[in-house]
Amino acid sequence: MELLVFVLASAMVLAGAIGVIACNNPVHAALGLVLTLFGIAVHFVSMEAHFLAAVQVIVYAGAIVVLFLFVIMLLGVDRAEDLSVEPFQIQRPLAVIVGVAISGLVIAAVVRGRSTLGEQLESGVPGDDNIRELARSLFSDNVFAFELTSVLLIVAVVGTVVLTRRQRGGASK
Amino acid sequence: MAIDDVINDGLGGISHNVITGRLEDLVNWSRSRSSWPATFGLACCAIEMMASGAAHYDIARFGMEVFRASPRQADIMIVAGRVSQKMAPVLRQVYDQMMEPKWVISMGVCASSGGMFNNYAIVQGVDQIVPVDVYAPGCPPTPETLIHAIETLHTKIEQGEILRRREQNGGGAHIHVEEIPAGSIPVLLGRQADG
Amino acid sequence: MADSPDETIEESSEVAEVPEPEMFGCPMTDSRGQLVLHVDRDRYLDVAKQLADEGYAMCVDLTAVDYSEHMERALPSSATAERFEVVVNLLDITHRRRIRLRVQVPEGDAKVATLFDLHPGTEAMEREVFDMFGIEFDGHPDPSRILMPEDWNGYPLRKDFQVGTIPVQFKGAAS
Amino acid sequence: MNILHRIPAADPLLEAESFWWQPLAVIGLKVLVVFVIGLVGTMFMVWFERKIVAGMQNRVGPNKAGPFGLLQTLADGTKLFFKEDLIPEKADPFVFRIAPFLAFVPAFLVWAVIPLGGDFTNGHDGTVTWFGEVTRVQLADPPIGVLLVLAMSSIAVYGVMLAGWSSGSKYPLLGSVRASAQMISYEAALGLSLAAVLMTAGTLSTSGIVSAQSSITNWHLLSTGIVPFVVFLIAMTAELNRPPFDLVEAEQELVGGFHTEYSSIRFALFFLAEFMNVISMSALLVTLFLGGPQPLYLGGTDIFAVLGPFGGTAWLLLKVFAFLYMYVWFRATLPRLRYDQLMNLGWKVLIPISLGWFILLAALQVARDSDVSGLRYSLIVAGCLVGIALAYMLFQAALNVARRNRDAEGAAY
Amino acid sequence: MTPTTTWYLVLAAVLFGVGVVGLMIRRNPLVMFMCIELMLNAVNLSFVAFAQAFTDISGQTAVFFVMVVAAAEVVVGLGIIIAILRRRPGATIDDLAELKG
Amino acid sequence: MTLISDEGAQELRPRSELTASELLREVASVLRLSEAEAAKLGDLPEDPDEDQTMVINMGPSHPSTHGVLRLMLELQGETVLRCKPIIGYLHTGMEKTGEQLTFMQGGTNVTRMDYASPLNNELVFSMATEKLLGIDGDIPERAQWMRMLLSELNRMSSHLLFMATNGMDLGAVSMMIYGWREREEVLRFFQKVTGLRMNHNFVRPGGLAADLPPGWRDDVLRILDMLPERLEEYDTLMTGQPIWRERLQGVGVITPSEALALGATGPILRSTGVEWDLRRHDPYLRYDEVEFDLIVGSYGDAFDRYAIRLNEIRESMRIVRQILDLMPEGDYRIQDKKVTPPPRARIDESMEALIHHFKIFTEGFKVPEGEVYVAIESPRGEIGCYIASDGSPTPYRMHVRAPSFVNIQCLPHMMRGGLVADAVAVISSVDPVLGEVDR
Repeated sequence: MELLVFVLASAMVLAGAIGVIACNNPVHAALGLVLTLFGIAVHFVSMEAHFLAAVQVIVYAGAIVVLFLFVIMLLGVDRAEDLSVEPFQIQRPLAVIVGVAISGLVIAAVVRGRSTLGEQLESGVPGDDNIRELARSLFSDNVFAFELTSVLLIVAVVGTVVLTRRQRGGASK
Repeated sequence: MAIDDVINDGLGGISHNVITGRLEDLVNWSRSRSSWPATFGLACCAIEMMASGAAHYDIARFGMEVFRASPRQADIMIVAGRVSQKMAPVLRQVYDQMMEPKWVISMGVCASSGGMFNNYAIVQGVDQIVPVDVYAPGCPPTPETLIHAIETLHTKIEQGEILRRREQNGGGAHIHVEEIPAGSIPVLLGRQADG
Repeated sequence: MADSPDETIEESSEVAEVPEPEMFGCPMTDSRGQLVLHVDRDRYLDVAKQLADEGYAMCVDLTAVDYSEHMERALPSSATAERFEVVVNLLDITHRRRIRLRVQVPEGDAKVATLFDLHPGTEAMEREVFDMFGIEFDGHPDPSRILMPEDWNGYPLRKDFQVGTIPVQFKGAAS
Repeated sequence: MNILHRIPAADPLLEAESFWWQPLAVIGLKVLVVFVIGLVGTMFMVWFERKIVAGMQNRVGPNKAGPFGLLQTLADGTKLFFKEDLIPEKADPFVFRIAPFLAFVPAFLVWAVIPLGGDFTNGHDGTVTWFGEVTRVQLADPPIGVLLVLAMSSIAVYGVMLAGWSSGSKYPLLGSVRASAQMISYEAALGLSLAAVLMTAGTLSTSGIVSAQSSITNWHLLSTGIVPFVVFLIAMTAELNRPPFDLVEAEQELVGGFHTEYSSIRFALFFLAEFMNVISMSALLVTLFLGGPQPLYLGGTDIFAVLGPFGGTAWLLLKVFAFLYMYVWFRATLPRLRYDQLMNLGWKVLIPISLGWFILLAALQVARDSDVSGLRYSLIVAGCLVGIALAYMLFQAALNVARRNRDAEGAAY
Repeated sequence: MTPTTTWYLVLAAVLFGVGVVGLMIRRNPLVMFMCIELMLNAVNLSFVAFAQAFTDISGQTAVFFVMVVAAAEVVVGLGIIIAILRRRPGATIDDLAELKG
Repeated sequence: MTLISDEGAQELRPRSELTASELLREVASVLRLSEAEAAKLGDLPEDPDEDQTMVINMGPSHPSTHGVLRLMLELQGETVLRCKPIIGYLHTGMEKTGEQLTFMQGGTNVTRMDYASPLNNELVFSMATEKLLGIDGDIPERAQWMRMLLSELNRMSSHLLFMATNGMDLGAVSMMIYGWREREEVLRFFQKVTGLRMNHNFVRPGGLAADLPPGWRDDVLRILDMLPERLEEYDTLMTGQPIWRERLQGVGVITPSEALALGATGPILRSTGVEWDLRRHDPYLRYDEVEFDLIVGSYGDAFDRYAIRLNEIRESMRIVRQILDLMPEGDYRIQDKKVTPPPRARIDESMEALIHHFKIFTEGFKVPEGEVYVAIESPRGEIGCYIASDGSPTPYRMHVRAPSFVNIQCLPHMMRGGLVADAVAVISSVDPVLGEVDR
């Protein structure tokens, strides 16, 4: 059962990821991203990070990707990008090599060091308690970081508003 | 309403019970009970068409108050009023945008035959452009007349007769309308003796 | 431009004759109690402007008549009967009076100055006249057909345009 | 050994010692029943709306399909099912096909976490015993139940958005941009008013929330001070694209909005999803604020007690029904808001109000938790109110400045 | 056979690699952004896996922060993209050199 | 759903195809401003930003364009930058057909123009014919009062129709039904009097087609008793409703000078504060003998136009009540052998009457040469009829000055800078009837 969930979710994650990098159309790529995000949310659930799973869906799928789609529609850049034309011949094979190399390195490290992880996942803190504990961690140990992120968000919002503000009445500017 | 009526009404036209009834009957029944008209009003008749949706006549009884603005979701096009030469291509386009199965009611004499406007501007009968299933007479037809036309159409739909005939003669969306290139018609050379 | 206001004005039988009527130098007649000003094509805009200053600030109606089958109509002698006539109805809201301008437009050169700059509300009416009679309006900002399809042949309200049934000019609709 | 064991409290069934066919059968049965009831309820809702609107307009409403027109929706559905289906030439075929399901599935999934009944009286935790198994009258009770609903409603945006985009024509695109902007804006107000409930209840699980509302004074409608309820109601109406917020499908403006190009069964799915959402969100509202299946004691007695284990269900239905009627009422009477008014209402009214109220409630909660005396308690309240008032004035001032700037620039038109 | 932490970490590594590849081969700025999201998610996944393995909630806390930062980043990034694409429709990432000022 | 019916130069052209001066000129034409005034707007042509604007078609088959009006809107986001109405989709050639029909038959032609207030159309045509015949002073009293009664009732039914469609366009679906419900009551009375619900051809040169049926007074009283209470309902449902006000107030504003320059009449002109109603300022029939108030707005916005129409229903009811009191006995048509067919009863008795009857309905009556323009106040504004006669039984030229045709020119003005939703409210508040726009 767990195996089944893991395999299915991993398939979702990887299929979505491949979709993101292989789809011509940005909208399809965004849909691929949603698939990946869902797969990861499933993984979160099976690792008992329920709250994070929900937040993953709400924030990532519900807000970030919607924002992506919004921008795509707003700008009308939804025409397909021609993937067959590549200005730098070497770039693509190189990219694949680098990607595989990075993955390989990390995998190797993980496999080598797996003994420290312990083979069996322990049953974590269940249910509501997980959320409570997360909250405690957020609002006690990391409260400064938490406040900083809120400042960051505000700065980001203000910055974006300034960036995208349309200059009306060219005479004054 | 007696309770018997309610019970007997049941599935309306379907005489079989649920188990032995044919699927085709059910489909025809549903098509006749739920035929959504397209919002396509042209002239005077459109006013009467809307009036037939209002409190006194209420075509909602036939499940028809769902006037669909998008032709994709509409089943019946009620051509309500005179069709001008300028409107004709638009009308045909709306018809083409409707999905099969679709039906056309030509409402009023102007739509049916040009009516009293036998002149340059009006298409003499909308059946030159789209295949018409039911003609409603009158100028404009009263809501009662329109409801009668609708009921007539419903009966025809329920019998499946129209669709069968269309299949035979390739009617419906497959009907071909001859295209007359604009500009090739000698319209202004001299005046005919009898106007 | 009315050179001889003294001449008798032919009028239809029932209307009482108005002695030497004239306004801004244009012959003026009375049609069933309504003021009619017969304006020369060249002075048309000018007179309309003067009338607007007089208070006739609103142009209620602008239309035309094709008199090709009724050339012998009653006109003041100073006006030459032409095939087309542009008819403009002006209204003075403050003094509650109306006046009508009739402008003769020859068939060969069916052109009139536009009233658009004076009365923007004539935009659609002038287009309609152009559409129906083929009379062009000089300086009109958007001289295109308004009621008939763009590729229509002929001007329907001309008398030589037959009324009768015409086959559907069906252009086909791309979907 | 089973992953289901690791989803604690999702359903007491899953913690049973012998996990064999009985729990599975009960789960399967529940899924089936909820699905069927959901579908039938939706069909009933469509009929209900058409009949009630007709009644309010002095009309009769559907009465030819089946007794009292009850089968009208069936006829509509069957007809749509057998209608020609078309994917427009300019459409993006893949997305066009998938969009209706993206709208439909989340609408159904919300049902999974709504407590549909059960015994919550006298401090019971809402479990019932069926076929010898202890279970809840609820498909699943994850610890993050309410968040799941939020997640689903944020997924529902995709259906609308992608439908409009993939149709490849202008009106649907306009409709879908409107829809997604609207749904995203109101999500914030929805979440904030929800937070007030969560804070009062102290749990995210829906059954927990219901348990917390043991008597009418504990109903979150009252215990959170009505404001979150009102905000939630408005935000929910907007989220559902129901009148007076039905800009998305404003026929008079955008023909059919995002589903203009849809026909046949795909359109039916959108149609179903809309009504399904109305019912499920009403159920959520009842769960959050009106005690869900909790009975209302009239003169000390629970009038549905005779129904035994289904008494709670009867109460839930009754409460949901009231809201369904309210929605129909809205549709029949209210004119539609304009797009910018809708946005103003969401961003400049609802979000500040729900945020301010949330802060107030939080302060009160803290005060209560730390057992402060009456004087300090009222000082805290006063301080909060002053703070909120100041923030509100600042906000208004900012709005005024913005308006003045806009007026100055507005000459650009 | 049940999945262990290693499995999750391997999956995260692969996902990260895919993100890297995408970032390098795609030229549409929006899609590149998505690839960055992929990489961030890979990291999130490993964080949660570690949190699970060591029964320490700080891993999940970190994920929470990553999400917030990702949201902020997307907002600003998309803002920049909008500003640029408005002036130069159809710009690819190579044209973004104009940011150099 | 995108409409592909190419009308060439009649359409709004995309900015990319226009040079700045062309755009200016086009703006001038579309906005119906003189070019000099348009130049003052200045900023418009400078801001082409082609990729940020989108041209959409509203109509001719669109639920809120009141028939077959087609609007091309250039949008930036949801803001309307430019708008151009394209009409003619209902062009019926009525003016041409009018030249073929005798003066006797003409009524049946003109009545189909403004199908929301057919009796006013017949009335203006009949009055123009009477003026040409020179019998406009001899119309019997009762006929005049009857004409007023019908005209006012028709005004009520037309404004009720407006209430319905206006409500519908703004999303108040029930209002739609309520408006029709009340209108239906008025139509019943018409049906009783004229035999038809619409397109009556009841008002004819020389009088009316028939006398009022027995019991008409009770029927009218029933309507008058029923309506006030229903109008109060409208007030609750719409006038006092905050969303309704939000949607209409300040939308589609037009100033008095603009309205006058564009030739707008009726509720549009009155909404700007200009007192101009032909019933008061150029009285015809017996309007100078009844008391009624002119309803005048002050902001020139859509709400004013709504309120004016609502209150005009009340004023019409007031007029109708006075008509009930003042209605004299007498003949309902002029006894002039030339224009009046003999009564039905005499046809059975007298051969001459039969011949007379036959001739009047086949050949018609000859109308002396001349030309007149007669205008009355229809629910939409000044409806005028210009008839030129060459002395034959058919008009040589029959032209109707349709209020909607002129009023519709205000649309681009009113919509500019508004939202798409406002566009709908604006169209609705102008209340055009496409039958009379396109004729």
